[in-house]
Amino acid sequence: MTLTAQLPALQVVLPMLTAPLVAFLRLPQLSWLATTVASATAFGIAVLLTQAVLGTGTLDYAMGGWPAPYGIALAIDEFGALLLLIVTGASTIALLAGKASLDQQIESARQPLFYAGWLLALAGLSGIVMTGDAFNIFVFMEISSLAAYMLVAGGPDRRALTAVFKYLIMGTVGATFYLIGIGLVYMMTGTLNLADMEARIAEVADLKPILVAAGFITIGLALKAAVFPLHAWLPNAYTFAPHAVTVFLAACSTKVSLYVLLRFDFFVFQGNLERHDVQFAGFLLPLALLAILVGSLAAVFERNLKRLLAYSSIAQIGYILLGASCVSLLGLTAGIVHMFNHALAKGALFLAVACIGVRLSRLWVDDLAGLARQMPWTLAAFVAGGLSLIGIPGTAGFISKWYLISAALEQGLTGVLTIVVIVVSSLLAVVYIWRIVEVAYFGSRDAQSPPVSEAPLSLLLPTWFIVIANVYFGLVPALPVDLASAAARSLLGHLL
Amino acid sequence: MTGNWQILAAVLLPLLGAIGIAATGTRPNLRETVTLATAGALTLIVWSLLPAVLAGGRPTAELFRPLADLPIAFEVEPLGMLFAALASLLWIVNSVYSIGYMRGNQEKHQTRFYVCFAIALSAAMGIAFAGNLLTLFLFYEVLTLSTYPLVAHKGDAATVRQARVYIGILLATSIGLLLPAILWIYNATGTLQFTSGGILAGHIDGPALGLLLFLCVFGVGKAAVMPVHRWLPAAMVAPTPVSALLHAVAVVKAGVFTITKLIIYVFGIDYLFAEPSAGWLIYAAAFTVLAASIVALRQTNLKRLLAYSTIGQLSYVVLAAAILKPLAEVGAAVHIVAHAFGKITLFFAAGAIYTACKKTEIDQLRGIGRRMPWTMAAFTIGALSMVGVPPTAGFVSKWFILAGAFQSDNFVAIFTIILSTALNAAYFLPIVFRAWFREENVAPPSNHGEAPWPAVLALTITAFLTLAFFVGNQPVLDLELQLVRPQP
Amino acid sequence: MSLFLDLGSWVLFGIGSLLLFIGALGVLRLPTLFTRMHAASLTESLGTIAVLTGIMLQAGLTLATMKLLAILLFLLLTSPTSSYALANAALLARNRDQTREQADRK
Amino acid sequence: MQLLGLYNYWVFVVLLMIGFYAVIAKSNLIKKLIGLSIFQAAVFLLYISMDKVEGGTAPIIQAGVPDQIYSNPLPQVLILTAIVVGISTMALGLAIVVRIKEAYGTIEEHEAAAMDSEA
Amino acid sequence: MTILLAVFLLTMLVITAVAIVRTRDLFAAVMLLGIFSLLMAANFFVLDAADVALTEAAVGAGISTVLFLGALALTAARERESGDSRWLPLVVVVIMAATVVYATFDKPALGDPNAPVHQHVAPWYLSETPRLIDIPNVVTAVLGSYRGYDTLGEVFVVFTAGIAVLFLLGSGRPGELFSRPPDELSTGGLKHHLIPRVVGKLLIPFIILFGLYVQFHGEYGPGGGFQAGAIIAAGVILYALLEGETRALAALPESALKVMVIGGALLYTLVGVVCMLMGGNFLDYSVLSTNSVAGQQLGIILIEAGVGLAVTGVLLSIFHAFAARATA
Repeated sequence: MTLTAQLPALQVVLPMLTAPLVAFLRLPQLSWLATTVASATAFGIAVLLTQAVLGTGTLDYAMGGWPAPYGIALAIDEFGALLLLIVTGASTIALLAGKASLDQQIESARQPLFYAGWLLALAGLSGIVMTGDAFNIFVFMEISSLAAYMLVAGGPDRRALTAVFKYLIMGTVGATFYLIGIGLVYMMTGTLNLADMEARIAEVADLKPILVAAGFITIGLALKAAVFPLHAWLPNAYTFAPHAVTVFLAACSTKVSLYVLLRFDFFVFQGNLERHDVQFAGFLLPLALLAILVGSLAAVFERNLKRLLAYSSIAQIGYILLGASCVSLLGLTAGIVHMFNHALAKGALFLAVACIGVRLSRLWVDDLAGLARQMPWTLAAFVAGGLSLIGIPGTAGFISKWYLISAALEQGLTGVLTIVVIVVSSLLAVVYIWRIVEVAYFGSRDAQSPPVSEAPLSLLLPTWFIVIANVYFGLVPALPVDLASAAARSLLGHLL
Repeated sequence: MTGNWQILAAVLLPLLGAIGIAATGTRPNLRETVTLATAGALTLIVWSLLPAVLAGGRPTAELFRPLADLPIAFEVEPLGMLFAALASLLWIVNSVYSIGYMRGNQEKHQTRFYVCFAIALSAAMGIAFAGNLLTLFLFYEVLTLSTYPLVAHKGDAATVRQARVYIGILLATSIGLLLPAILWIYNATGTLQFTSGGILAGHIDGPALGLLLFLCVFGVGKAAVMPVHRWLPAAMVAPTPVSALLHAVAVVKAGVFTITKLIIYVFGIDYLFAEPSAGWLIYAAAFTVLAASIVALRQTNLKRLLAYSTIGQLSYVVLAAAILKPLAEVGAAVHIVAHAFGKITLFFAAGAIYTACKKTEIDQLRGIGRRMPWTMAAFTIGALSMVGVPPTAGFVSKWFILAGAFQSDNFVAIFTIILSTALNAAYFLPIVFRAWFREENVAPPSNHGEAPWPAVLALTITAFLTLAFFVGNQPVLDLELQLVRPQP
Repeated sequence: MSLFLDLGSWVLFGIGSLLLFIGALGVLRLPTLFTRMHAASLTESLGTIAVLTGIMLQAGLTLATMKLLAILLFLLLTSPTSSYALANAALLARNRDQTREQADRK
Repeated sequence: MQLLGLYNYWVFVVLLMIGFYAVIAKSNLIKKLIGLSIFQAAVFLLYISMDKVEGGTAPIIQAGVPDQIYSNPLPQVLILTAIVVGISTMALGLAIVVRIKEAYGTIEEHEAAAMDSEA
Repeated sequence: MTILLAVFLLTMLVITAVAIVRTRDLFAAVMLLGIFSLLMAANFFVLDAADVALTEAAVGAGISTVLFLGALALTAARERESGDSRWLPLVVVVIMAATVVYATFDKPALGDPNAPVHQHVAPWYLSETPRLIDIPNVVTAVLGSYRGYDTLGEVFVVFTAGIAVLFLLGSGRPGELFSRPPDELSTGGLKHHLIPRVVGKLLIPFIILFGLYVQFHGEYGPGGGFQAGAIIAAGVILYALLEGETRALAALPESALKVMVIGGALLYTLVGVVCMLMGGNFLDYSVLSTNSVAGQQLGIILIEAGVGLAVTGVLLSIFHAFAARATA
């Protein structure tokens, strides 16, 4: 039993095994330590898996030893490996950095349960990304969602509760739509394994249940991924969740749902529904453009710092969808690379917000007046993250902007509209990032508010690690770009 | 990290210097010596490249490889060499001057000032030596961002508002227009490498070429061609060494240098000349020159007057480049140098006057000649260079531009140059005349003499350079004539 | 022998369904809560016994009969208790309302 | 048998819509959760009505009977899991409703929103 | 004949659903929801889904009603009208209905044997199970072994719900699980109701026994970990209602609940890990003993035990969390 052969199973089993152990521990410090170690090992495994996938292509692992269509098979390809890196990386960094801010926001007696929930969210998300079985995706989606509701409900503010209730209702409705979608597809093909389903869907492709199933799956996952018209839950959920949770969720939770959406729409339906790409692009391109514009505009006029970044997340999800809806190799690569780059940029920004959150109680933009003098390193990290979000060359954001615009250029005339939208929203990003820079660097701290000291080193070091990662992947983006283009090639396997 | 070490050193040395300055922030004297040492070392390294380039060599180097076929790579060619040499030389002079100015006015945040200065210079070096359009765009943005703290140095509400205009226009034009243009070129031609004779031949033609040129020229906001010039007067709120840096040494020169480089190495002179849709550039440049000069006439604040004069002078270079004749291209390059020397002298003078007696308005300058003879002498030489009177550098560059214009019988260019020379004279000479031959109408706050000695020393050096260039411009000419003669 | 068993079960089914019908009719027709409950409890006890014994006769001596016997015992225990609990709760609620009405009236 | 097939799916559609309406239109949080459970129950009906085979019995293989037709076990397994997922979400939702009641004093969504907008 | 029964049950379902949505009294709505689950269970039975019917009855009717009542006790029992417009939801709902009906046009008719569902994966399960796992109840075989990974995920969904409710309604004081310590809880129960207490005390042992029967009879007839967990939990909750939570916590104290919750989840995962250590893939029970069929059966029994433990522990913890929450 070579260890590397068992790695896919270990990736999910490890956090699952530690969660019950951590749940009822007496010492909160110990629970944090155990969770961070588990998350770091999971990241290690993810790195090993990525190397294996880059080496030998898709990794298959039959759960329970049963062959594919009968048992549940795990299938990790480049796309899954990239998502694994994002999920485990985001969790590890959020845990390493978040200790100080979590100690403030969650009472110590509840922390063991909180960290158990964190591990379950990690297990659920990495489970979705690896599995090759449609219903299994639903089960792990429920695990990660329930754990996410719990983490968000941990927020100190009472409005976290109403926010999480709306998140629960919309999340469950989304998951049930997805369930109806799989049910209809299962009714027509008789199988739940994605690869098997894609093979058998050919002869029933033009029947009505398949079309409606595709619609249900797309709407359900769009709800889970907060795509534009269905994003109502995201701003409040990210605003009132504890800061460390926002770092973790913002970096990876919506992207996993987008991963499932792309896998279903391109892997299962693309080859078989003949005008699927027209329908997919025709349906999602306008939504993506609207998401980008509305998200950026809302962010410009927003006063609460975290909700501002949440609206900008909605715009960035629009970018990913924009890339995907170009239905071309370059477009998909752009969308997938932006998943990685956005995780980096938004991770840095929310980590900086966590640093500020440790010192200030209320996070409104005008509360930051003159903060740069007292917290220079934190604000510098925030500006660096902002620059990456805008897409200044030399940062990770620029690489995805570069691929997105060149993908749009390939589209000919509609491409020009896309470029205009991308450019306008980048400028809006400049506006809302610079508004904060001006307030922080040139505002004056009013007298009676107490002097604020720099954020603790335990929070600053991971933040700056992510900022440097942002610049590094801006200058040498070989890893994410190779993974993304290989993933795009496998997703578009049929069209090429 | 491969290739010619001098180039990499030139780009990375100022960054090391910046770190050094930040580290020695608490001890001003040590910090100043680090700045000067870095500036000196940079000039040595850059000028050591000169003999190789003069001999026709094209040293190259590579830093990173972000996109598969698009490295962050450098290639030194005559135009870049000239700009780098100019920038590094004037940085020394500017550092000396800013020591005097900052000490004289007891400005706060001096460490941040010098750090951003060093980063801006590193970006300028990057732009000068850029081997492809991506590298150029990268350092172009770094330059914008590193100069923002310099412009917003004072930190009060008015400065912040003007700085917002500055960063807004520059970022909007670069992301809004230049980035799509770069991607369009990359998408159409498959490469962004600067190759003499241009890379667009056969890929983009007809009206599309005119549109691409429009995107490029107005995308490079730093060249301040008319509609996108608003940021330059807005940047006047910065302390004078910064304005000097913006106008003579780094930012504006980078803009104009980029446009010239695009025209020569991306579009190609003859390809553009043959294309009727690219004809509008000459009219845009001409309009900018005239309009700026006319607006400069009505200015009362000295620094805003210099700002508008710069917009005009810059469009000279664009005009020269737009004539699309080899001689005119040489004239453009030479004008970059001439204007640099002239304008930095004028700004140093303005700064000295402000440091000495806090005067900023033109009509306050009556009879100041007697109080500050050295400063006003330099100011006169600078003014004459702007107008283009023989002993100064300005004359040399205008001579070449006119020669280029006559070569292609471009009457629009000829008429513009002549009319603008007259306008320049109209707004510069009265100031000089009043300064020397009129009595003081405003009682000076204190019986002040000259500005602090480092400031005066710096402006005399640049004044001397303006005159010396008239005589010793042969090496620059040989360097630039390589543009015209095909590669050996 | 089997004819006799079938006949017996048919008779029991007849009685059972008749009782269930009467009970349902009672629940519909009778005015107050307590009278309705009386009719409902009628169906629960006697009707169920008749129907279940009828099925047991059909099934004969097999495992199913034992299960049916267990269900019968369970129902016999729980249905009267639930009726009692319902009636008791209704009684308490009614007293509470009356005392409140008297308090209002005073 | 044909009528029952269509009837089954029509009831599925009607229940789906009743549940979905309750989730959207009702402002009482507990009523929303009840609507959600009806919504999910409808989906269970869809899956289970897939597994019926004419003349088949529950998929429990008695050794004795040779050629017995059995219904399809797979949808049943899926729905077993889905029921427990539904109940877990319900439990979490109710816990949140209790906390909202303690924090806001009401479990009506519009009243809670009003209290938030003032704050 | 069964068509009539099926149509009747389905119509009753719709009527109950409409009644639930329209009624303003939440207590009545919860009771109707209990009836709705029971009707759904009957429906499942008519459609040959015995296991699912048992689960729906035990979990849907039993536990969810208890949870709803627990929540209602802590919040308001009547719904207040929100007053905002009804039209938008109605329109959205009608559009949704149209799309779903559109999907039901050329789907296979109910019960027709050559529908794609019955062609591909299902016949393999039915034919291979006697040879590979040799247990009569194919549903438990699929649940436990073929799709054991799903069920593992399932146990962890229940586990997440458990710790989430404890996190939200828990005590926040170190060492204590529930918000009020055991001695402060209600000791009354239905003290002065003699009849329910006597009958209850008589029935509870049989309920627990039946729960254990369902747990270990899972391979042969309808039953399994989830159903058993729910039934046993229902039994203990009945005891708590009759005798008061303090006695119930005396019978199954917090530490016992913790052990059951952690034990169940860990048992399931560790069985999988042991299979890995013994050379098979994760959750491949055939390596558990020399003969693969015996290994499968051993594996299924163990994981069902794990599921039963976890579900009982979680459901009881959730009930106590609600019960111990001080009524505001």
